[in-house]
Amino acid sequence: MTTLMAIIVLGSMALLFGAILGFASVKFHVEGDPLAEQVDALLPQTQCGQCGYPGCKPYAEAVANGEAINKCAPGGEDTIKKIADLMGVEPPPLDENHDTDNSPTVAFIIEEDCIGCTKCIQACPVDAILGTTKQMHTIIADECTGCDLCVEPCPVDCIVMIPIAKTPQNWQWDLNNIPVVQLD
Amino acid sequence: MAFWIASSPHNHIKSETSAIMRLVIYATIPGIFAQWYFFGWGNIIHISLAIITALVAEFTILSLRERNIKAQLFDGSGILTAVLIGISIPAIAPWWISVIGAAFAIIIVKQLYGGLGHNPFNPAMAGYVMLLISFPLQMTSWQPPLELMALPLSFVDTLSVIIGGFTIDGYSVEQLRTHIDGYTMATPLDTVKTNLTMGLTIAESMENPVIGENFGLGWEWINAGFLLGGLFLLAKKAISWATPLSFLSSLFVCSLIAFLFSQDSNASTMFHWFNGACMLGAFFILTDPVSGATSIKGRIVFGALAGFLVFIIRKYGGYPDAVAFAVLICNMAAPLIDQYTRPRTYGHNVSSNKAGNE
Amino acid sequence: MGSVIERIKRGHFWTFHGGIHPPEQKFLTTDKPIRAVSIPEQLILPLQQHIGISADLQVNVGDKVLKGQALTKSTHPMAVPIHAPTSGTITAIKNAVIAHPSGLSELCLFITPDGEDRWRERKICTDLAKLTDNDLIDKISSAGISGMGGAGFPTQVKVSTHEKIKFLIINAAECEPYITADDLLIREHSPSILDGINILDSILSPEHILIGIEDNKPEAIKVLQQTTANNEKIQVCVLPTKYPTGGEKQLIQILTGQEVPAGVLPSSLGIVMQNIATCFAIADAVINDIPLIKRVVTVSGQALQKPQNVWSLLGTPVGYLLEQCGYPNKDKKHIIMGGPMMGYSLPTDQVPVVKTTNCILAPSEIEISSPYSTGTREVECIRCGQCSDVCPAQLLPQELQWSAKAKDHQQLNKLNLFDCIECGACAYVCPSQIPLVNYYRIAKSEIRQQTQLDIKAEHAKVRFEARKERLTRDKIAREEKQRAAAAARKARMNSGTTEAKSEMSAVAQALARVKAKKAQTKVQAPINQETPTANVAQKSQVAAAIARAKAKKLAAQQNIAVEKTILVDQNTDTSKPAVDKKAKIAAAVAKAKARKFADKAHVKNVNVDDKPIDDKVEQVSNTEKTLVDKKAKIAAAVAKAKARKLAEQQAKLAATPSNEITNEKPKSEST
Amino acid sequence: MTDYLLLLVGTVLVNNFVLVKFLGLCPFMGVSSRTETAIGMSFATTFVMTIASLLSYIVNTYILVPLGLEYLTTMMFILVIAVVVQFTEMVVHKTSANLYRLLGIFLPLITTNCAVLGVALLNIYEQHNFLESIVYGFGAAVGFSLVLIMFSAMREKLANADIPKPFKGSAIAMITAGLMSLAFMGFTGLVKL
Repeated sequence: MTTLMAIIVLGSMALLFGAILGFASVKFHVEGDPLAEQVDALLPQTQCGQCGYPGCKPYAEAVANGEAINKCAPGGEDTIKKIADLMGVEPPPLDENHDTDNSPTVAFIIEEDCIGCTKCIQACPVDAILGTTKQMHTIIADECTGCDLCVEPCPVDCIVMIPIAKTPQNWQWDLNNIPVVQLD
Repeated sequence: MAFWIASSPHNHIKSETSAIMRLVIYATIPGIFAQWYFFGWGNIIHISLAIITALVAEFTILSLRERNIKAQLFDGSGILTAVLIGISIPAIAPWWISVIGAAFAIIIVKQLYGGLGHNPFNPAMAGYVMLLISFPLQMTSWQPPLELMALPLSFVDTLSVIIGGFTIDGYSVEQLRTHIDGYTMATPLDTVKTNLTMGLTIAESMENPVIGENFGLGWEWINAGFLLGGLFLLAKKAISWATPLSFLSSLFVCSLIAFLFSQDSNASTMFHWFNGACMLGAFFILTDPVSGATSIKGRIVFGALAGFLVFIIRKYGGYPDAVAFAVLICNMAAPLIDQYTRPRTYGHNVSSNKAGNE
Repeated sequence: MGSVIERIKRGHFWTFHGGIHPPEQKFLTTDKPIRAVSIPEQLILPLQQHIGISADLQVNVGDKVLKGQALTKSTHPMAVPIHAPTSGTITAIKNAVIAHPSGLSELCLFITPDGEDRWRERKICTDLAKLTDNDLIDKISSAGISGMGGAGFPTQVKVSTHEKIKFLIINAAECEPYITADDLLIREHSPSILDGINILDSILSPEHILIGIEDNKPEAIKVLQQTTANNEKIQVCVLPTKYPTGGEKQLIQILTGQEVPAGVLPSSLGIVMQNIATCFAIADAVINDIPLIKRVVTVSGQALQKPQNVWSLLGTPVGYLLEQCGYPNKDKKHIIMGGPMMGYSLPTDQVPVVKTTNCILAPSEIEISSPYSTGTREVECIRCGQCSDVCPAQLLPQELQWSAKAKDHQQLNKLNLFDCIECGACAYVCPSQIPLVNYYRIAKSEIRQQTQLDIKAEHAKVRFEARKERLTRDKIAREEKQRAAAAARKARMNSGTTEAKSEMSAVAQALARVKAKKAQTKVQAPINQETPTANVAQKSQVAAAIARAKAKKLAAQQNIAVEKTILVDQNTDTSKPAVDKKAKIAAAVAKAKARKFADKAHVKNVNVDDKPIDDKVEQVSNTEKTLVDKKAKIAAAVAKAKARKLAEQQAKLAATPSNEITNEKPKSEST
Repeated sequence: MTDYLLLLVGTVLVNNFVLVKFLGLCPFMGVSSRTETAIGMSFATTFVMTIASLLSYIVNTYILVPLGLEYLTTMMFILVIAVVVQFTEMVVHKTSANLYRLLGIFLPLITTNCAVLGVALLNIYEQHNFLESIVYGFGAAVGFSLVLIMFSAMREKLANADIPKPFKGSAIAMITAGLMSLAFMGFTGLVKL
């Protein structure tokens, strides 16, 4: 009898609570997955695809669904740390398949060699290459994300990645590395 | 030909952290002198023991961490911690009390957090609290002031008690603590607390010989000594005025309210000021910048909270004195206080035409 | 507002939070008059000497310029022109170390003076009343005047504000230790300064003019008071000496009690501030038509035998001035441009004096032992709070330092890092001797860069999305078109007209042809490698192209003159464009191949591959060969021109891979 | 009234759930790396604890005891707590997506926060009446929140400290919690009930 009683009591309570929760889940329903958006905001948007996804957004979605957070090579350690903070996990080291050197670069077409094949234009994820068939191409340096996706398709290897030059405007107060000019 | 590259500003006031620490150590001298005068050699022996332990402990950790030993070992902060521990423990406590206390303070509370500047808790007080909780008997074995002692206590006797537990003549700590009249002595704070639970009024407690003429035989002078040292530090601008001021006024206000409320069950404000570790706490411990609050406003809150806690624990708590606990709790609260007491930056939230149109 | 003036008249001022009293050391130079130094052998003029952008170059190497002649010009308000400080020849326009803490190089004009110091034509203005405000602003603008106190904000931007101005504040505080340039300027040229102030007065028409000066310059104060005695509008405000009184925001707070809200210019409060040396420059420019070509520079420090204020032409190398003031030739030099609190040390003494240079400091080691150069004296912060006590911006330097070390940008922004004016008061008092300001500067530049990157990332994202959208749109459009075409075809087929039938048959025929072709190729496959005529033609074309490329390289090596190719050009007029392009492609392909091969060092393979082609080239008729030669020459010329362009571009982009390319040319030759 | 006040102070300080009773250590360690998060967690936990102690009292007094089913208390309480937590989670998710993200896994884990179940069970054990149960639950939650927020502010500072490598992260957090516990010993005997 008591066993039956216990079952009835537990059962009815469970039913009651279930009903409350069911009601609440309808009432407080939330749309969308803000996490992917937030991850996407942290990614460098080079759209380089080194993570194995076609662009930053897909990778962000994958991260939101549990993909490893250490696959963004252009973002490097900083980005990993930020995503780790966002996700509330310990930041892992950068995926070992990637170079750790993520100093910013910009693509440059050696125009002398360009044969106007447009292959790089198709590869560029941000439309930063100007040119048309049989005309030499050039890169809009300001738009280039340095993803180096255009380097591979070039049949004549006329695209090189060059590091962004240091100027007084972007100098980072690196006092210890000032070249002391010796004149005498 | 070589050119020096340096960051501005190129000139410097040429002050040093270690100089400040040295100054603070010097400022403890009047208080220590009073302690020696009233309670004998015990504390000085403990201070030396603690200093040696602290230096050894610090040296070990620094060499393990491959740090700049010379600079960090003698920056004065470790020695100051040891001095404060030596001052605060009972004079005839066994030698291992100060050794354990100093080692705990330096290794766990200071160096595990990364050394000077990183420790969230005041090492000396954390060490003291640890000792108090772990070794309550030894840590409450306060001896009476020398003039009330039934037995004489020379330097050799003190040394012998600290190391072996007995004087040269074979008296134990318990016997040393016994009054001429035959009962065991306690500190004035302790006495008042115990008497209150026994139903005696404050006025009756004040008759007790340990209280002496004013607020506590010897203790009042020790506190006066630390007050003197503290004022010296204030004059030298080695410590900020905000913390001691707000601590002492907070304690004053709390005890005054209670005293006015019921004179029989509450000790006077000056009794609170000049007993226990009050002045030591106000000028030497709460002013520790590392574990305290930063801004002036923050320091005022910090000191006031400490004063309130000292009063509450002294009055209602299970422990006779509360400075160490209050300090630790305030240390815990300091980062939070800092977060909420940031000064208004120039040009932010300017009340428009604040001065122009008055 | 009356109350502010009343207060000031009573000699009561507000105060700012914090501040320090470093040793002033002004006695070194304060008792000597400003000395005129001779013209140096060479002047180095950076194109940009102020905050903003540099103006466009107007001269070329080899040009003779006259004193005061404008060397750059621009209509942009943030671009300030520079002028020739003396007459002479422009010997070079190249990158040189500029007056910047980074010690990096930027474009500079090198002028070798001819010693005649000949002026361009000048129009000396005798009657100021004739000039309108716009004329005045134009004159200020074309004289290249930017703030001479340190920051170098273009003056014409400041004076052409549309706000209603209540206070014009003339900054003569000169709160940095050692510097006495303004002090001496006031003492020697106060009438001119007054003229400058009057000009500003007529442009801005402020209600009051306040001259803020620290009380450690009694003689200058006396002179100022005498000069301005007749002018009711001008108040000389003698302020207690405290660093950094001369900071714009601090001086405003002291004089008016108002705080400039963060991220807002003082003009929004109705306040404009000008440095007193700028006033002098304005007077000189407007009245005497002398552009900003010289300034007073305090050359001080105990390492010098004769520290003194000097009239220095802009562009004078620092080393020259130091020499004039008796700088001993030491092994280790420590030269600071600016004062000891905010100046920066120079990596070479060839840095020129620019518009913002108010001081050159050569301290002895006892004076300034430069503890931060080695960094060994820095110990951990003990949070003593002395830094926040002295911070004029009421920041929390030690918390900023923690966050800067941890690179917590969010927290740094929350703590208002960007309100730091880098005055150095915190680092000056820090008992742990932490170079706080340097931490802030690094953090600031990192945050700025991060913001740039974020903007760029956002931009890239937009472009990426746009591209994706375009691609899908194209795809859909293509599909749509195909579908429409298919539908149309189908409809026509179904309609049963002859036209449709013929089309159908055409489709059928096409299909049949394709089938046939397939069959054919299958059959031909084995013999394909022999000599299918079409293929041969194609191959020989490619081969010809490659040969052309080779010839071109040869030509390039032999350095055939361009004129020749032009001759050839005329001969082969009609075929030129096609040939040109072909040759280009060929050259590129060849080069790429060569590079690849060189990289892989598969020399043998190359030979095997190249030989048959070469053989085939032989078969090409002689006439064509000569033509090919000519074509190759053209190609070479074009290539050369491009290389030049490339070099130029790469010079701009700094690090060049061009070495790599040129190095590989001979390699490809050897194959 | 005084009794309730003393009970409240006693639960917050003297018998602090985290530092004296060592309950609820999981979220204490887990959600204390940022003050912002800690404050959010505190509110959520306070809400859950108060409601859970209220509900569990009702369930116990009016359902289990009359039916003689006291042996079901633990099971029943877990049910109650789970529902309250789930409910809270939905509300937080709806009202503050940011807080929801910050709290992450720790929000549903309030269910397994032993402090919550502890409050419910201790209420019965100490035979608190209805009001006392609520005060006790609330007090426990306030105590939890107090130390959690202080701890998080400390940890934010510790994050930048030069801590020896082996002690980085949780290790030093544990030591800090231990020292905090030492400090809270000072309140011993403050309230004599």
